[in-house]
Amino acid sequence: MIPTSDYLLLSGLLFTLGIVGVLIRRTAVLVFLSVELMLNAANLAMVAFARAWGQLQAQSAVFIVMTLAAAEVAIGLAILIAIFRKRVSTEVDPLSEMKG
Amino acid sequence: MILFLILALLSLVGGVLTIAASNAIHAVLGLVGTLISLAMLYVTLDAHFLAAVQVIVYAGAVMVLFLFVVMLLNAARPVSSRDPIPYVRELAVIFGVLLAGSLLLVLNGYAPPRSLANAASDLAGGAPGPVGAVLLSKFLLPFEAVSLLLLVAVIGSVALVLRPQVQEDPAPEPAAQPGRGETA
Amino acid sequence: MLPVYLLPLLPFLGFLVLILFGRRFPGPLAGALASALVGLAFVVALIDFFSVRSVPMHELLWSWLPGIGGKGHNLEIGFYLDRLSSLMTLVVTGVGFLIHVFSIGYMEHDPRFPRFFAFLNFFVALMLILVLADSYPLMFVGWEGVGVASYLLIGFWFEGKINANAARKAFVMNRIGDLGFLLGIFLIFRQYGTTVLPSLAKMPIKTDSALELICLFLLVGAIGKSAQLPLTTWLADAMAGPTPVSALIHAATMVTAGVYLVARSHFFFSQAPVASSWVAWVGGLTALYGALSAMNQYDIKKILAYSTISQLGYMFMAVGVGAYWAGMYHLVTHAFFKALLFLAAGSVIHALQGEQDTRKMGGLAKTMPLTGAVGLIAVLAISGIPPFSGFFSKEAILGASFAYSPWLWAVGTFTALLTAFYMLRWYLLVFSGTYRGQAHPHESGPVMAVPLVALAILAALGGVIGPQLLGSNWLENYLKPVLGLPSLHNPATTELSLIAIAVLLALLGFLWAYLRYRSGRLTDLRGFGPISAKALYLDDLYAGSVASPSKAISGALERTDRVFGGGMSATGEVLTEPGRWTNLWQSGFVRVYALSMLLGTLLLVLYLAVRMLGGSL
Amino acid sequence: MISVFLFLPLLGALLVSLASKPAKFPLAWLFAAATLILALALWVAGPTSVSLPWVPALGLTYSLSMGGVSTLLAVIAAFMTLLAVIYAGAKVEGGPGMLALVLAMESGLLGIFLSRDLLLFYVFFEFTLLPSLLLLARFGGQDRLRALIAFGIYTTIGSLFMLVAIIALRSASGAPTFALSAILQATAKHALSGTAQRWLFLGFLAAFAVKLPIFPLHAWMPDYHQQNHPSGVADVMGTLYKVGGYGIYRFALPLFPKAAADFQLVLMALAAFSTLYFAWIAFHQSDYKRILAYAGLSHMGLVALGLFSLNPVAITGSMFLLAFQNVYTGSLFLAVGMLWSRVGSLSPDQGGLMVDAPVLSGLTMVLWFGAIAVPGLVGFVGEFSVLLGSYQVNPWLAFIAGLSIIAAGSYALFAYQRSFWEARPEGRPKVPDLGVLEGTLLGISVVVVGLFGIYTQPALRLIQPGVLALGHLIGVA
Repeated sequence: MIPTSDYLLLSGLLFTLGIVGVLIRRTAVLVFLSVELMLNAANLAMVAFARAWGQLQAQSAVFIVMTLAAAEVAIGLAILIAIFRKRVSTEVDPLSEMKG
Repeated sequence: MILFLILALLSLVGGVLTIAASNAIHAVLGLVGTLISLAMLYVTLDAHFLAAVQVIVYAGAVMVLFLFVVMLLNAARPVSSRDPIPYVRELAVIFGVLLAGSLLLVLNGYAPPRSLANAASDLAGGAPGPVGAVLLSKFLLPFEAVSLLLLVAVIGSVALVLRPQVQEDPAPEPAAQPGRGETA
Repeated sequence: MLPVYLLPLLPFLGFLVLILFGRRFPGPLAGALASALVGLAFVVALIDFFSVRSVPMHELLWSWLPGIGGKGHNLEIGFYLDRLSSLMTLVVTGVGFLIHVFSIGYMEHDPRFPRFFAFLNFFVALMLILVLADSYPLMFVGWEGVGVASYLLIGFWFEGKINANAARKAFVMNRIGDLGFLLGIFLIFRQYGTTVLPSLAKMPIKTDSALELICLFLLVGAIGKSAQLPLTTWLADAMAGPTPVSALIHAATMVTAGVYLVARSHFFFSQAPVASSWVAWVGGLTALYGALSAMNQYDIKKILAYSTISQLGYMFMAVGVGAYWAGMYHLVTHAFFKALLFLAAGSVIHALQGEQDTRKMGGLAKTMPLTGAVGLIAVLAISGIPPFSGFFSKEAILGASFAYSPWLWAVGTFTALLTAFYMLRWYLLVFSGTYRGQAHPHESGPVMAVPLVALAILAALGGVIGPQLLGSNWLENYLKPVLGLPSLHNPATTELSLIAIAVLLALLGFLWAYLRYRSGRLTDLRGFGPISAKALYLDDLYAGSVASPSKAISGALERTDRVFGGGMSATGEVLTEPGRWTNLWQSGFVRVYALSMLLGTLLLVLYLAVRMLGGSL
Repeated sequence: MISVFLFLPLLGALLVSLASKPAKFPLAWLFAAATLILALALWVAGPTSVSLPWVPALGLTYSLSMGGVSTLLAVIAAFMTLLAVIYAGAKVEGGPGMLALVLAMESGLLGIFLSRDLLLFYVFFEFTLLPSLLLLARFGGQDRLRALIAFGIYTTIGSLFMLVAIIALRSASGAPTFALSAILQATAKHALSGTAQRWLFLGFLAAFAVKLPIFPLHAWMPDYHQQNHPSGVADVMGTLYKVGGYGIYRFALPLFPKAAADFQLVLMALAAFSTLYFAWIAFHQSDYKRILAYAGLSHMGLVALGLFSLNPVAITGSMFLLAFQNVYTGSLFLAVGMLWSRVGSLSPDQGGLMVDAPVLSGLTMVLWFGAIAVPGLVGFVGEFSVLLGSYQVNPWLAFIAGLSIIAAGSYALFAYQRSFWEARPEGRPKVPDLGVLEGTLLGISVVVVGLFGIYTQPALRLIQPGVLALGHLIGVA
């Protein structure tokens, strides 16, 4: 039996990779990719806890998170396309009109 | 145990590939690799139904969508050289390493509240039946909400992407207005 | 027995009617109404005067000031008529009535005729409140009220900047005195728990330093109101007001309020020897100062103003030495002849269309015989020539001051000499010699002549009420139950010699003045002249030492306040500086936000790790 | 009934802001009059109070009570607002715009005077700040922004200290709710320790010192009044908003009697100094609004002196002065506004207006005499009692404060003389005298100034019971 802490370690690492990816990448799509990675890291941790607590709620929660992720990706990419049509480039930095 | 290590290694390599690959396609493929290794990990965690869903929904549909968009926006082009904000990349790496280190410290001390032995029996192998039962009993409201969300997502993406055709005005303006400019 | 509150009420009604509906009173009607009301008040005063012989009347109206009415409950507004205040009411209303009638003629072609009489009535009403008040705070209402009335009346012709300044100066200087009076009231309340006069009079007065302080405070108040040293310069400038005003306020009634206050608080002053000596000496010195500055004045009214200051000094001497009845006696006679002098000057000014400089007068006795004659009677009265009223009252004062301290008597008698000199000089400059001015003087009309004659009779026979010679004089016994007997009497022989010396000096003064100004020659007094003309430079001293520095300080305070205000807002700016730093952070780049998110999570987890580490170490 | 009275002006403000331009004035006028009538009815009806739990979790109660000093201040606030509304609506161009804000502010003020719950008081204390800031912002002079910031900062920072003190007070005293009565009972059972009382007292004092205003925290006020709309309407409300004195009387003194006693001498010295200091500066001002501002400051110094002296007569006097100071200072602001509408400038150097406009100059003169405490008018009763009471406590400080009446006499008459007396310079146009409306406005306030100067019974009957109760609390008979 693999101890839950190992799974958590893996999820933590993946999460860190994801977040660093978000910061390093400068094109919107790839930023999205890293966000997906972070999301999956979180799912892994959830499932590991499901096993640790022996209850199925975590797993159904993960299921819902996945559907959520799918919806999010759909919308995200649609926005990207709309922006692309206006700006040609998909870079993240110029998009700063919403400054406080 | 070995299986866990191989899968963990595979997912980490996929992750690094996602964030570091210069070519966008490699990045997406890296992520697909990670996803599949995660699916296998779900199996070791007695979450068979989830593993299946992961593979079908996530690795399959979402990643394909990504590939499609990457192709469409030819995001593979290298980005303009200069990074407008100083030190972001370096800072990000440093913070990443620090975060990883502290997570290691914090998480390896985690002792599960119950022994893992009888976990498999309670989870009933994560089969679709029991998961579905829990989903539709305790998680009924989120379930409905998510379905609504999906509906909204679909309509939203269609509306966003749809190219606006110019329709003529339903009620013609009275001619009396002199010098009205062409409408927006 | 008519209710006492009628006295102040009648003139006050006149004031209200005339100030609100003044325009509806054409021609002299307004003056007639005002004089009628004051006359009515005089009648009421007369009736009450005869009925109050035995028991004083004390009417309470309604509660007014919180907490100081004795034993914790509120002070009631009340009027207290006893022998002393009824005497004063007679003087105020009587002389007031005559002056009202006179000013009908004097002010007849003034555009704001009704307003003048409104203010005059207002003054009489407040003076009566002052006199009839049963408690010090109510007296203070009258006290400042007459200050306001004098402000309004001095500045009646407000177009002139001098008049306006004079009015303001009078008011501010009065206020200085009023502050002293206020502090006196506070100390009285602190020592005796009440400020109601009748109950204070019955209380046992403990003679201690607080009592001395009370009397000194009251003295400061009296000095402010009666223009004694050092607050005396405002009275000379107050001549900027119309002459009837000077006659009524600055001769007969308001300025005597100080004397009345001291007489009224005789139960304090009689127990406070140090303060009384202060009063006596302030009176003496002011008398001297007044006489000296009157000697070389050329403005017809200024001479009379300084002479008023001097005569007031006499009254203060009297009440200072303890002879309160003598003080009141001189107050009454002075009211008669000084009002007469001012009204005579008024009719002269009226005849010469506003000319006030004696250098452009002279020889008016021929063209204005009545005013001339009346003026002569007044001069004889004020100089203390027997059988006129001035002689008797001045004798009473000099006699009492002699018993008190010969030095004081010496100052008083020397001043009597000067008085005789400058009064005869006044008469000669105005009435004898040849006419030096351009206007063509004519005798004033009956409306002005009648009051002149009436006052002349009073000035001449006024002395009858308290002559020293005929044994027990009526006034002293009349006031005895209220004011008590003066402690000191000198034997008859010294009394007679004092009288002889005084009369001799008065005649000497006349001779000196006659020799210098017989033919109407205008010769300045060598050497001493300019000093006297400038009233011993007291005015400039004040201007230099009080007025301009206070303006400068006020300017300096203004600047410090602005700097202080600026300082406060500077601290405001300092606070906003770090604010500007933080908004660099909100630069709008998405990735910067992400970075800060990462930083946040990192700190959290780091904290957990450190705690974990700490725990396990 | 009280809540209706309290929120009536707010309702009015709402409707007026929505109403069409011509309809604004009659509506506002109606509401202001209704509020005044209600105020008078409540005065006649005698003290009433209401107390309902509002947010039980927080211990916040909706408790109001109308009695004693609050009634007096509420009636005067309603009265002055009615005058301001009528003047603004009828005579001031751009006036209708102010009406909504004026009514909102009136509601806030009534809230301050009636609330008996500390947090509720704080809510109203802050709420009233908004309309006055808006009035200043929309109708102010050129550099009103600086005045606005200063006013805003001073008030908010001050009241933040008070908020902290309120919360600390409740926890320290262990009272179940924030209601004043509850806290008083709690502190009655076991009094707070000396140091706690001192700190909490200072907390409250911070807010009230700003609103008093007293020496160190007064810098905002002269600019506030100078930059406000020259018609004086906003200043009338500004004078009403000087609620520091009331706050000390109602909250600070009863809650922290020992601390008040400890700080008595220091605060009295500060108050006496500021009385004289401001009166002296007022002499030097060259703008009527600033003269009135500094005069107001000097009066407030006297109110503070009366309050801090803890002497029953002085406290009665200071409450009397605080209440009626609103009447004559407020009316003077209106009178200055009328002068400005005729002459176009606020500087006193006009010269000879008495000739053309005798009614205006006459009424202004009576108001000025009321302001410099000429006896027989309302100003004197307050000042006399304050000086008398504080003299019993400390003669020297009373003397210093007394000097201010001399300074008051000189600056008031100096300003009055330069504008209404002296000769009218030739070039100046003829100045029209007061209209019927303006005349009645000033006339009514002159009547009040005169009447209550002599017949003080109604006002004293309101103030003295409260002061008696306060006296027992402070242990001074």
